[in-house]
Amino acid sequence: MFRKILVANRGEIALRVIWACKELGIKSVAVHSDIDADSLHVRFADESVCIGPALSSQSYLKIPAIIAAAEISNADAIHPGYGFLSENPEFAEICRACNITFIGPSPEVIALMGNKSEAKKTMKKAGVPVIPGSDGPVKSLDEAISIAKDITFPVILKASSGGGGKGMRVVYSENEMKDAFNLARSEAMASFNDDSLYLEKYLENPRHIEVQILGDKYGNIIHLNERECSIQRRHQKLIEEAPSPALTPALRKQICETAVRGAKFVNYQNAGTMEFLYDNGNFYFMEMNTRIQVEHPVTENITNIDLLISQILSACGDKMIYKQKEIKIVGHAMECRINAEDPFYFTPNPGKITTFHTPGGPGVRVDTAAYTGCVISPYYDSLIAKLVTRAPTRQDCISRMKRALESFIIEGIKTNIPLHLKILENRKFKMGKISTKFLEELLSR
Amino acid sequence: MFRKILVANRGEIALRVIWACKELGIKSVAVHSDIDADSLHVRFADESVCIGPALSSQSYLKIPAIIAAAEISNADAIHPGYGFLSENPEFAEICRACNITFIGPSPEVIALMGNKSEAKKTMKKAGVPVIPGSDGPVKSLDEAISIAKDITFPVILKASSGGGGKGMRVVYSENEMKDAFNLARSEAMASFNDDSLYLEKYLENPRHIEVQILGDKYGNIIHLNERECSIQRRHQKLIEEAPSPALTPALRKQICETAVRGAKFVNYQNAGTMEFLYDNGNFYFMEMNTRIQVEHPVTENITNIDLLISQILSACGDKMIYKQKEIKIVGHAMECRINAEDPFYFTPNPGKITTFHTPGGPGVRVDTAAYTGCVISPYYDSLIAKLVTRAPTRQDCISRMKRALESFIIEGIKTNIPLHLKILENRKFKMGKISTKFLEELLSR
Amino acid sequence: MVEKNQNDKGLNLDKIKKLIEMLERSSLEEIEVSYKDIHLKLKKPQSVNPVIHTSPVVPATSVLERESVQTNSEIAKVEEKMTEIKSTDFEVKSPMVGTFYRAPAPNAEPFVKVGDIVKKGQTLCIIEAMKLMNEIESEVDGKVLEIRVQNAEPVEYGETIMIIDTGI
Amino acid sequence: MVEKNQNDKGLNLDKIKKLIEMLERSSLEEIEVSYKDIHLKLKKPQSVNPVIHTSPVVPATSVLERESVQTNSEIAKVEEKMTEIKSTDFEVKSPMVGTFYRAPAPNAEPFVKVGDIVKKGQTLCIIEAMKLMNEIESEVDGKVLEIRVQNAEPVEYGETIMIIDTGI
Repeated sequence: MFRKILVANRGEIALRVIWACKELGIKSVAVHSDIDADSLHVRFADESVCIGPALSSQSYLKIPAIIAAAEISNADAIHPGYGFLSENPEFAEICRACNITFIGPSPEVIALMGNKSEAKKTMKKAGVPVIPGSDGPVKSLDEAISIAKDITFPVILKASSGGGGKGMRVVYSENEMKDAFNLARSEAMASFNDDSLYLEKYLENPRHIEVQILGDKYGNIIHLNERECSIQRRHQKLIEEAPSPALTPALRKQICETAVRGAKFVNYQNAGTMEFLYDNGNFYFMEMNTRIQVEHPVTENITNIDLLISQILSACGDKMIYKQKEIKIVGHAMECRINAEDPFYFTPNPGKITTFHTPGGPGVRVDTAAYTGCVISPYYDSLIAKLVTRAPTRQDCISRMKRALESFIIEGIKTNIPLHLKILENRKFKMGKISTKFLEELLSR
Repeated sequence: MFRKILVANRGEIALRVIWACKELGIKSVAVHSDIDADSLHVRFADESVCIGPALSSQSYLKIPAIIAAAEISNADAIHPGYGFLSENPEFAEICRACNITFIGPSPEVIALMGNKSEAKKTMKKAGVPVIPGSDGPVKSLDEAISIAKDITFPVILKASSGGGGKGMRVVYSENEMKDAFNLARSEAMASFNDDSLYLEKYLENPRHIEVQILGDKYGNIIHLNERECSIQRRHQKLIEEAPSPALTPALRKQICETAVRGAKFVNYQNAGTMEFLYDNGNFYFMEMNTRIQVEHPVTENITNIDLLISQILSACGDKMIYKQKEIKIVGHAMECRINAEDPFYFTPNPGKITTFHTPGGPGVRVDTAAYTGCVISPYYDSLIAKLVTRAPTRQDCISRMKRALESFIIEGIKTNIPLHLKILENRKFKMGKISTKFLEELLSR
Repeated sequence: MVEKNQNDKGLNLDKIKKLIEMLERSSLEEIEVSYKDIHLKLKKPQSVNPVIHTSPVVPATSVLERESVQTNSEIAKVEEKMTEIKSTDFEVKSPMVGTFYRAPAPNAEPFVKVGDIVKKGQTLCIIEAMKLMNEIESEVDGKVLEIRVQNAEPVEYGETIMIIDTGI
Repeated sequence: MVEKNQNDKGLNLDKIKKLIEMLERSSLEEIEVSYKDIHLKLKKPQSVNPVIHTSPVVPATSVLERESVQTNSEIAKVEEKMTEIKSTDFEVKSPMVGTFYRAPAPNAEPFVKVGDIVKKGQTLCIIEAMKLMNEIESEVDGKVLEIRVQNAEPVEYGETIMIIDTGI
């Protein structure tokens, strides 16, 4: 077992890792930027190291600072959380070179799955359905037009190294292709320093369904069922739930087993997520996230399996203790991401939280690093809390989420709680008739 | 379904009832004393009525004030919570006369089970094992001595109308009986205005095991398994857990089925708890609580059944939706009662809470009405929060509780968190080797 | 709270240093802070300037901010009114929860009207609770200045139902 | 530096020393700190000589009592030092996390010692991070007044490693 784990992250996920360490009896080391000195992850970790100034590039993203912090504190493992360095193969590689266990898959798998067009190719080989489209990057505008005609419009252009919606363009006809291609290419270049694009069939009303994967170092890979994350805005998820209201048991089995097949093909280790677009009984591999996800509590709630503890044990070399057939879904779970932002204009709203009262009672979980008096800094992501509910049915779960949102008091800054309440009261949402377009449509009304 | 429920209580249980109302879409009315005007139950209820001054006897215990509040707010039901008027048969009777549904069993059952010696007699008739002792009140010192000799010393004297340890005396020999009898009698008179005492065999190392009962209006009664509440001080429970580490599946079945038999005998309706003393494979009925208990979340956690919602639906006349054989225990749950008191001297420590940060993360539930800036008043009970954890095993549940206690920040007042941590780290506790004497022994060391 | 195993980020030396700087720059005389089991008091030499008190170091934010905002405007309202009202005004507060009635029967004359002169012990109104009619008597001599509650409306414990001017 | 867990959270000698420095440098009159069962009060008289009280409040058997007894002599030393310090002191802060080295090699002479005169651009120490030796150069001209970190000890970003008097 590890003696000491350095948590290379901040905010709620850093706390989440610290809880897991405490429950396993492992010491934890928090790293922090100077403005995060009063953060809860610093307070609750056994040790802490200030690694740089507020700017992420000078602190949470600075590999030498984090490795040095691990060295001076004698940490034998690093948990990267999500975001920051969590999917950086170079970081995982350096950890390995420094004899520090990176809690996640191997650098090779991170690199392979981190390149979206390569990942797609690989999954195709593994027999995982992918969206019809270019086989890897499209070399020219002409090639883009020819493939688009082949798979029929609309199509979507995406940056090979992309994420977060940057470098994406939906193209409905041949006429639009030229402008879209050039725009997407320059966005990709500006954002990722890589202008290569790929192209695929654009689904009009897809659902975002993802499968949680868990693997050990001995080739044992299981899935912990799916999550549906269709409620999103510009590819930023807002509400996630499990199980997906769209899937029949047969489809669930099919999509989850397909995900396991894909993960086995790349000899996946540790926790990861296979993201699919689902439309009308068909599902297509989109990408794989080679890390813990923000929405992992949803899966923890329906399976009663602690994913962070599983990650640590797996990285430590423990053999998988779960058998696929023993994984049971209990009830329904849902997560609302509470962001410090204007609920309808989405402008970030950093500032000091003057009152912070979290909801309690049955079936309510809150993952947060915020507290009364803390300052939400403009330097980092606007997620301030994850509110997660569980209940026997989806309907009960929504009622519980509603009352929890209504009794979550955050004063001093604006949050998106009013937006969540609006979504929860929507008739289509209540019926489970959602797609990745849901929020856009709700907001345009 | 009820349109509006008046919550005749304060603190965390009032909030708990309000959560259930919200999830069922029922309006709620909070009642409060003047010093509770800023309480969360007042804030989160749909309506509120100030019913009197701080003193409970002039507010939360004042029946006319509560009935008047229900009348002016047009509430069609009253939930009494625990404590205050929850086990007052007169109050339940007046509710009925005023055509307001009392959410609980009938006044007759409350009266019958509220008298401890009558309850014991009745349960004996129902075939529920009771502790050997007097058949009802003992009339004289001589009778007390004669019965004590018969069932062998040590014996315990208890007030017939008693509770909370008042009017109780353990007697180890005939010589001690006279003083003990007189003292217990005057204590009983002073505390309950009723000096009748009963007597029973005193168990040296008993465990407190209780069974959660749920009944509808049509004679359907099920149990939701047991809770063990052996960690107590002067009959005040401190830590409760489920399932009990003492019971084998066969014993669990036996004790739970016996409890159901007892409840059926008195035609019990709504939620209630049969309390037993358990010693070495034998269990004896102690008393029945005809209301929701403080520790109900422990049962909610292992069964995934919402007891407050069940209470409301049952009072409303809904038929039981659960079948006994479908009730499954999932994992292990534990509750620590966080009190505003000195952790080792147990002196109440009311005052202003300057910082209140509740723990979160997987498997952690907090039921509380406290918040940063609130004032814990000396007028009421010192319970400020219930911290409840769930995990796959008892060991994991303890680890989780420990990290949750360590990350529960309450400043401005003293709490018993250090005592909880001390208990959790005790070797005997970890092994489940506990009895109602555990805490006394731990503290005397 | 429990001594946690983690490093205490409470009142470390850096913070004390900053507090000293703050005190020096301010016109205050003294800073006193309690944090968990730490108590810190910083004091400047006696000065001639008037003593200024700023009590809560930690912002005493109430969960009920919205309500306190309302309260402020309510206070403003009350204050405005108060300027008209003399210190001799007596607030009749409801001694119980119930329904307020101005008259003994639906068609009867009200017990009192605004402008009436009332004597101590005179019935002002009835509050019904649990079918019981409770007559509320005046505790003072004076003139009825205001009746705050409408007939047949509910009243809470402690709610002001009338104002009587005792300064006439 | 990595925060050590447990046990060193009390009011140890170093902390008392630093508190005294702070009081000395400030215009304040008094500092009072309570931590667990230790109560410390530092007070400047109207005159020149500081009067220092260090006394454990509750159990006289406290482990820290012995330390506070020793404190007086330590304080005397500190006082001497403190009188020399001017507002022209420059704090050298670590620009990175790593391990602090005073010399270029284990047996070499340290780059600087207390009392040395340094020039802007002169190497003061090395901070090692990921096997890289980063030379830290002085940003000012001055005299080395204090070296806060022991050789081969870890330092955090922003931690003060030396104090240079630029007022010479």
